[in-house]
Amino acid sequence: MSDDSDIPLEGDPTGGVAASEALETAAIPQADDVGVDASTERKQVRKERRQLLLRSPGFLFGASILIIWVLCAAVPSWFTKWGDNEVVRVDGSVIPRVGPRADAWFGTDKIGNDVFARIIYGARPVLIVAVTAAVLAVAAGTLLGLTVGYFRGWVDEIVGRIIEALLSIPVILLAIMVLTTLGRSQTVIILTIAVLFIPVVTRTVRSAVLAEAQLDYVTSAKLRGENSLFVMTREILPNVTGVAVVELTVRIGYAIFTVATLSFLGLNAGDSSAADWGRDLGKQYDTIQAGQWWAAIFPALAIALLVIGVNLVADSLDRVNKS
Amino acid sequence: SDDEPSGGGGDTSAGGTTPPATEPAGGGDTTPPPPPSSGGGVVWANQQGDANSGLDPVNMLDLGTYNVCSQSFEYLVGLGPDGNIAATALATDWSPNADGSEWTFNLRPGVKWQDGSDFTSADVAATMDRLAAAGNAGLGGVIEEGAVDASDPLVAKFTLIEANGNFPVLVSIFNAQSLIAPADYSSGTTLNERPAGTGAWILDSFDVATSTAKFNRNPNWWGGTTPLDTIELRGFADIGTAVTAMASREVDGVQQFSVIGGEGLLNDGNFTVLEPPASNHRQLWFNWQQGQFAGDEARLVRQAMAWCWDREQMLSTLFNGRGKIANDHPILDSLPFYDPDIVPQRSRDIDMAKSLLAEAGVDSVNANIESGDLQEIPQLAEIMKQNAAEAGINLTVNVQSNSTFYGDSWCPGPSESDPTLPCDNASEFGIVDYGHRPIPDIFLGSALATGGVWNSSNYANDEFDQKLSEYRTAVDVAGQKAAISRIQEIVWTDLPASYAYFYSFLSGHDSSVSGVEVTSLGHCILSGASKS
Amino acid sequence: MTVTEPAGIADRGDPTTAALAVQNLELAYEVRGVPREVLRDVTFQIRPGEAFGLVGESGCGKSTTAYAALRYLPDNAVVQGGAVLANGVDILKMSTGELRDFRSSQASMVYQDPVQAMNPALKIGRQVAECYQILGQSKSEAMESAGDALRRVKIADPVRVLDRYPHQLSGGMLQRVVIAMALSGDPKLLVLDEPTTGLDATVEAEVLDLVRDLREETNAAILLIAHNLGVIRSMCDRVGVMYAGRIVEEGNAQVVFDNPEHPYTKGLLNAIPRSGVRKTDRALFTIPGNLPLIGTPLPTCVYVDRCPLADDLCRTEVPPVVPVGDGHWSRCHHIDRMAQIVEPDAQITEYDIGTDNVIQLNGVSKTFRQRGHDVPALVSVDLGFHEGETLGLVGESGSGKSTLAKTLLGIHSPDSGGTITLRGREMQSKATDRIAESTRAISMVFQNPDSALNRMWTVRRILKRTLTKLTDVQGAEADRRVEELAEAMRLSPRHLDMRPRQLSGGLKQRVAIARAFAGNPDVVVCDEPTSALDVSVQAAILNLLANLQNDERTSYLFITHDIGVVRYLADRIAVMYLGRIMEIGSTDVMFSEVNHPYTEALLSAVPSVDGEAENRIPLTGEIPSPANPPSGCVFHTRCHRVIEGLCEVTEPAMQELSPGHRIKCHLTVEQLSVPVEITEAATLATLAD
Amino acid sequence: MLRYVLRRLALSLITLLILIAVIFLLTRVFPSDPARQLAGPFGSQERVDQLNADLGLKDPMITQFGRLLRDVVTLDFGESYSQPGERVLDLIRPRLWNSAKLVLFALVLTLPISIVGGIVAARKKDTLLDRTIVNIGLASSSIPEFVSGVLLQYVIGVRLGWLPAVTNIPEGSSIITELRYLLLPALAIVFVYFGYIARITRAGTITALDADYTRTAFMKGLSTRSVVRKHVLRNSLQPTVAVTGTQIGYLFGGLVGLEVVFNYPGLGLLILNAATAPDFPLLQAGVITVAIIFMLCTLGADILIAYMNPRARMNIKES
Ligand SMILES: Nc1ncnc2c1ncn2[C@@H]1O[C@H](COP(=O)(O)OP(=O)(O)OP(=O)(O)O)[C@@H](O)[C@H]1O
Ligand SMILES: Nc1ncnc2c1ncn2[C@@H]1O[C@H](COP(=O)(O)OP(=O)(O)OP(=O)(O)O)[C@@H](O)[C@H]1O
Ligand SMILES: [Mg+2]
Ligand SMILES: [Mg+2]
Repeated sequence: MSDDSDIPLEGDPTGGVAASEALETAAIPQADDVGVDASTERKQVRKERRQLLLRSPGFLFGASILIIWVLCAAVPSWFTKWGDNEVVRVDGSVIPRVGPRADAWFGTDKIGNDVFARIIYGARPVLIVAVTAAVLAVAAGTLLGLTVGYFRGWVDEIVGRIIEALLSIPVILLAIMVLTTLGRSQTVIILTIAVLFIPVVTRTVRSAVLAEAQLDYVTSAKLRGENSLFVMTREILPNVTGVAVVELTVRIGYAIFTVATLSFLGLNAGDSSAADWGRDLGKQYDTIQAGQWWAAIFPALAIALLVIGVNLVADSLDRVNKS
Repeated sequence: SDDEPSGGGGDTSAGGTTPPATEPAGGGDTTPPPPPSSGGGVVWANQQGDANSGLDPVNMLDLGTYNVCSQSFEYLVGLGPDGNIAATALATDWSPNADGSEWTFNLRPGVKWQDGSDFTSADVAATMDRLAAAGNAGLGGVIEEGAVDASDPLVAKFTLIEANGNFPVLVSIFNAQSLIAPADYSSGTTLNERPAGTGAWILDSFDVATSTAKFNRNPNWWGGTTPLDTIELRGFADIGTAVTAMASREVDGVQQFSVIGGEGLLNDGNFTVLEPPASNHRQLWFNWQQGQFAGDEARLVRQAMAWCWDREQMLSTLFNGRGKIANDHPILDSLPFYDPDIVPQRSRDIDMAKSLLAEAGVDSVNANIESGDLQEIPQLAEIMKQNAAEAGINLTVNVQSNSTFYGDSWCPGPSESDPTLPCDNASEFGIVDYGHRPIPDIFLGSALATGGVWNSSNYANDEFDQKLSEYRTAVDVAGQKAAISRIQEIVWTDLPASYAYFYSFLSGHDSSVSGVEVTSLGHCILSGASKS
Repeated sequence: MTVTEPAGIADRGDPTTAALAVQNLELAYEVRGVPREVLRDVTFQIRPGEAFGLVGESGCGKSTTAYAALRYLPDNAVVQGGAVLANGVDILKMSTGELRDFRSSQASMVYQDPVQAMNPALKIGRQVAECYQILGQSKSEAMESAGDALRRVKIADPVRVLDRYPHQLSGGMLQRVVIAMALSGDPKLLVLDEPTTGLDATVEAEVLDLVRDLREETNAAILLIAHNLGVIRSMCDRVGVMYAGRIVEEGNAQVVFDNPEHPYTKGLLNAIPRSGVRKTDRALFTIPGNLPLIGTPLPTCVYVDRCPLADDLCRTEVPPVVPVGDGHWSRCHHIDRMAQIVEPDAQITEYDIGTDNVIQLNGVSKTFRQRGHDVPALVSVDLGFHEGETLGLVGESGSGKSTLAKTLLGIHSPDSGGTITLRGREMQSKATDRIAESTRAISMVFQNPDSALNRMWTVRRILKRTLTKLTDVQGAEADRRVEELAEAMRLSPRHLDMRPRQLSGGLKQRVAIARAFAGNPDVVVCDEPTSALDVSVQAAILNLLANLQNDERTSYLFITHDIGVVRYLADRIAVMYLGRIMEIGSTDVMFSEVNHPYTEALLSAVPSVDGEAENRIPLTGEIPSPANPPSGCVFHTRCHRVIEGLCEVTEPAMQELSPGHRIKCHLTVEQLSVPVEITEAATLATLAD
Repeated sequence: MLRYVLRRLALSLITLLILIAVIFLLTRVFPSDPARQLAGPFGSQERVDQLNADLGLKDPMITQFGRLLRDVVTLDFGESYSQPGERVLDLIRPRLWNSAKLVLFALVLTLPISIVGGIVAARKKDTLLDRTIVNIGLASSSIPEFVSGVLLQYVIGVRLGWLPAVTNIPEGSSIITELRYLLLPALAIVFVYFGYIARITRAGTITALDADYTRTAFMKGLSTRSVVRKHVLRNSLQPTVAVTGTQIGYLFGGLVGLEVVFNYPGLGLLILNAATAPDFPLLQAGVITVAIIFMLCTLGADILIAYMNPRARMNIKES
């Protein structure tokens, strides 16, 4: 499709979230001459939304997963007595490559680290990188989308072409190119992912802005002599933040996906011995074939669980947003 | 995986027991008549070759390519049944002049190139010139271009730059690049461009993408008829997948595997493990020239670190114990000139480490361990990190792609101003791999001697150089031992690099295959193999 | 809630012979797990050949009734009781197969928005032919029949149309196609749910003519739903007035509209400007409050909250069905008190219109560039507004009304050459370049208040921002002004802290008007400000506009499709066609003297609730594309008074018929006074390429 | 229609041009020195200079860019740096073919089940079945393909031993054998795309089912089946086609992780290796190949959509 439809163009399985759902005709009570207080009114709407969320099993499940991972990232020591770089010793001797057992719930890896501890400690890097990158991408993409969507014209045309060009290459390939070019530090990785996500965010926000800019309140603002900055940031922006928030959750999911892939390919930064799901999976997956599945399968499951959690939350938010 | 440092030629006496000089070399019939052809073919899991060098024998650097090229090309000096050098290849016998500065090799008569032309000493001369020009690690400083007198087609007479008692090893299978190629084969030509060796196998096809080579029997091979009709060396980017392929018998043999991930094979009753003698090790180098580990001042820090290593843990974790503990020098204890008493064995002693640090006036050390992503090295680095942590030494593991590692961290290139620093700006601390050599000359000469091409420590010690030279020119074990003993001591004390273990090279095949010989440099000699 | 069968209903005979008999239908929509009542005890019958109209405010359940009549209900609909009989068979009990047969051969439906009703991916031919294939015809036979069907709905070139995709046809044409499909099975029942909403009055008239003709031809029973009471009156034999899911009055359409016997019906009728009433005559009648939400329990009279006659009886007892003769009945306790509901008095008798032009447009043209060619949407328009005057602007869709408004506002910049002056001083063409004074002087009320108000802003913020931006009033003073403004718009202070979403359509439009007046403008442009609103709300808005104008002496440029509205509100009327003003004159003159042939046709197209049936002058063919307007007089291709050899060659100049009344036509007053002969010749819809 | 295709093609070419410029800029700011890379660490400076001259690496940027464009047009990217003597195109061709095999196989598996799944979910909207399909889809498509690849490899390949755990396909194997080898990685792709495509299809179908024209069709007296077949699908599958078009493009180059896991010599792995080598001609050519394939696939999808929906032919201006 060549128009600005909301069809996601990149390899973004979570993009489907944004696909149109039939709108539920939820009658929002309107106050006319009936005496309803405005603020209770709004609270009511919010409360209904919250209840809708809390009643959705998908949201509850996703949110619980997220809470657990966030806790792991914040205070890993609550969950495990082993450090991420500490080999499990039983009676003083190391026990590398043993399967799940009482003193190592998820078994131990190639050098005898506790896989469970690695999983717990691995939540932090992926969350930090993915969330930061997604936030940056959404912030920048929203600004860019706002600008080009509002001004249109040749800038839009050019930016649109560049976006389309960038979107025609899988993010992971571009990331590989950039990271091998610029070297891999945490900052470079975060910025790379952020920059590579900007086109999608821009496109999403831009089409939302295009729809908004056609509305008469924008015309009205221009007619009373508001400058462009005001119209963009005060009039339009608040109306596209909903879109941006959903986009943010979706992007976080996809950023985790990307971070994990890059780590898996060994393209991540920092101490290579630090716990990191993608890298641990990359380091250990060759042992699967010798039947030592635990050191690879648990990080794989951790990645899967986290992305599922984020996507369930994103999906529920999107649904509630639309209803 | 790249195996750059292991690419150099070996030196001298195989296994250390053989006197360096002449060897009884039966005329042209050292090869036993092959068993009656059973026909068929085998598929071998081979390390995917480094695409950078292609199948160029002179420039190859990895085990995968060694194995492919050595199926078609042959060495002057081959592999004996005891794992040492023997006249099983193109030279039937060899002898030095009195002071060991000239070596005369008699060539096997009747050997033909696969394209039909005769093999002569001109081919040997041309190959040696190419090796000299390319700066072959084994032959560098030993011969120059034009070193071979080829006036007699069946005699190759080498004139060395200086006397060398171990010269035949340098033109043997233990100097992997010294494969003899035709005279008109220029440097950069690859086997798949011009498949013309003297060996048992003729290259049929080579798939660059997968690095898979297929060979057919050479019907005119001087060694007779191979039992097998064809062989295929299938490229695997990764040892893990090769092991899987072996475990599920998608292949008949595997060039190399590691203990980690290879337990399945080690416990497989229908799998024959081949474990050739090996001085494989990891050199944990410190930059002697710059950085926090440089020079005499940091000796105590380096020693403190060496006292941290839990060598037992490394060997048992990384190799299931298949290997030997090393004592911070690269001399294997089975060598005849090894001196067991000169320095005490280092083992994990955190108190010692701490007191050394205190003595050095250092309260904390923060450093990177640079390493390539090769075999167990990343795990080794992690163990080192953990071992050192207790002594207050914070190491950060930095695993890079191999090309980045070798190019940027290990040996970024010679210093423009100071030719004695061939690896200027090497990282201050890192792990590099050294493959098997029958003698430690490369480990000493290239990696530690002043100006050595792989001297990532940028180590420069006149006494060391002096002792090395004494060792090289020594004509008997006593002389060699006198020099080596001091070298052991110097390296143990100075610690331009730490050495924690020697590990075994593991190769193997399905038990239905027999007659396979392997070297610790990855050669799988299949000319005598058959499959039942 | 059981209701005794009212005598008036019993009159109508046997439900088993009715084409459609809806009996005591109770229906609810399940929303968030709760069934919410929508239809309450709906009962009516349509005899074969009869046309029954259903009217009522938006959301009262008309469409739901229509869908129930064909059992096409959304998944969340729950029929809680009653029956829907078609020829005596309860369609609610039919099997799927029977239902399919019923739909293919007995009943059909036509609804609003023909563009959406056609599958965009398939050619017209295939879609029409499909109806005949269902009836058992072969592919080629069906295609033949499809051609005939299009001919039947008076499409001039059926063969070409069959080969078109829906997006290549105009709305009017598509609605004909939809009707053709509906007629394929010679249905005995035809349900039309607002079939002409969204179409131009001229096109609407044609489509209605067509339906009328077809009805005679087929003798099908018709259930017609329309917002426009005039349409119902001109089309239907009987009408049912629905409120909150209940029919509150039913009877002969003319009788009901002339003598409504339910307060709601009366309210609806009084709310529309009719019988030539002007703002100077009286204010419009308004119905206070809103339709209750679906699911609201309404145990007594459903209309009680908004009824001027409501008393305790109404709040405690369900009103009975009161027959008032001849099948006309009403559900009201107080039929006897109907006369108490009187039309409001004139609030303003004297409109003070200045003589100076506040704003003057001279030779203003606007040409859009689109896909490489020019689209002249405005051609040399001269127009002036007097102080305190309402200038009504009418014309078919696409005639350039909005373009004119936007050009005036500076949203579009006009072609060079023309000038727009504010009190004699020329204004910059772009709004952003205009000085503050010009910006303040002109403001706008948009058609759709949902779009016009920022959803995220509170009403207070919307008003305050405009106020502080356009005037010197700041700070606490501004807050006070905002409250005054709100009060003037009859918004309560409570509303100020709400966001638009929480307001009803009417309230939103009041906010929009308040905003337009915040800067104390000289001219307010109103582009169809009430067309998205129900008549009851529209009346309130029109009253408000009229009052404001009187207080503030503001000029309006009032764009509308509704002739009744423009006649009520406007002091002068300008008629546009293809970007040109074809006629302009004071409202009185426009409706009493001869008109431009185009105006003549436009006016005759409007069905009136008052039933003053006039000869309709058909406006054949489609409006030409402004990109290549016809030569000579641009209207000559559709003109019923065209002078061969002159009109297609020479563009007429503006001629002044009487002071202030000008037309762009070659004809003289005498020629224009000759009544046109309406030939019965079928008006064919042609494909304009 | 022809005009539409031509216009659409022109737009693609512009996009491609921009993309080539982006790739060019990216590869030109690589900090390493290609000539040194080629000459090897011990190569002489003369040789490095010679290479610089031969490869034109010191020419003005614009000249180099022009050369790259010429290379794209002639489909000749010269020799690989990392594998001297090999034409880049010859390196890419077999990889392209491998990727194509895997992608097509995966699509053949994915499309039918996900489209049917999506339609069923839409028809049974808000039932347990619908929610099951949607949630399974959401979960499975959340998992990166190399993760599901590893899981499948372990469970099916290693544990159960039903299928080969790696894709070292013996040369000259029959189609069946080849597909057997490709089945595991293909299943990993199915995992990711089932949910994705099913959700898109579901949304499209719900929109189409709710559309007025569907109501028209029902009112004609058509059975649910014919309504769905004749009226709904044609419209509801348009997003599916669009998404499939773009996804094919991504699958050709974006499966790096999966190709690593299964040791499958596809384009992604080639590009990864070219980037780490680094081998500019190969890298550029590889990425441009992926881009061209992407363009072709989206072009194909757009043409298909234009065929399905005549209105889409008019909308090109908006893109
Ligand atoms: N599927 C549905 N679920 C819930 N509520 C619905 C549904 N369809 C319609 N409604 C509500 O039911 C009420 C009656 O709707 P209906 O469409 O019958 O009204 P109407 O009289 O046709 O209005 P209009 O004149 O605007 O077309 C409205 O309040 C509407 O919002
Ligand atoms: N931005 C634009 N670009 C190109 N053409 C336009 C533009 N805006 C309007 N037009 C064209 O100008 C003509 C007049 O449009 P305009 O919106 O002024 O009509 P209108 O009388 O307001 O119609 P309606 O009653 O439907 O609102 C139409 O043919 C329209 O297609
Ligand atoms: Mg309706
Ligand atoms: Mg308009």
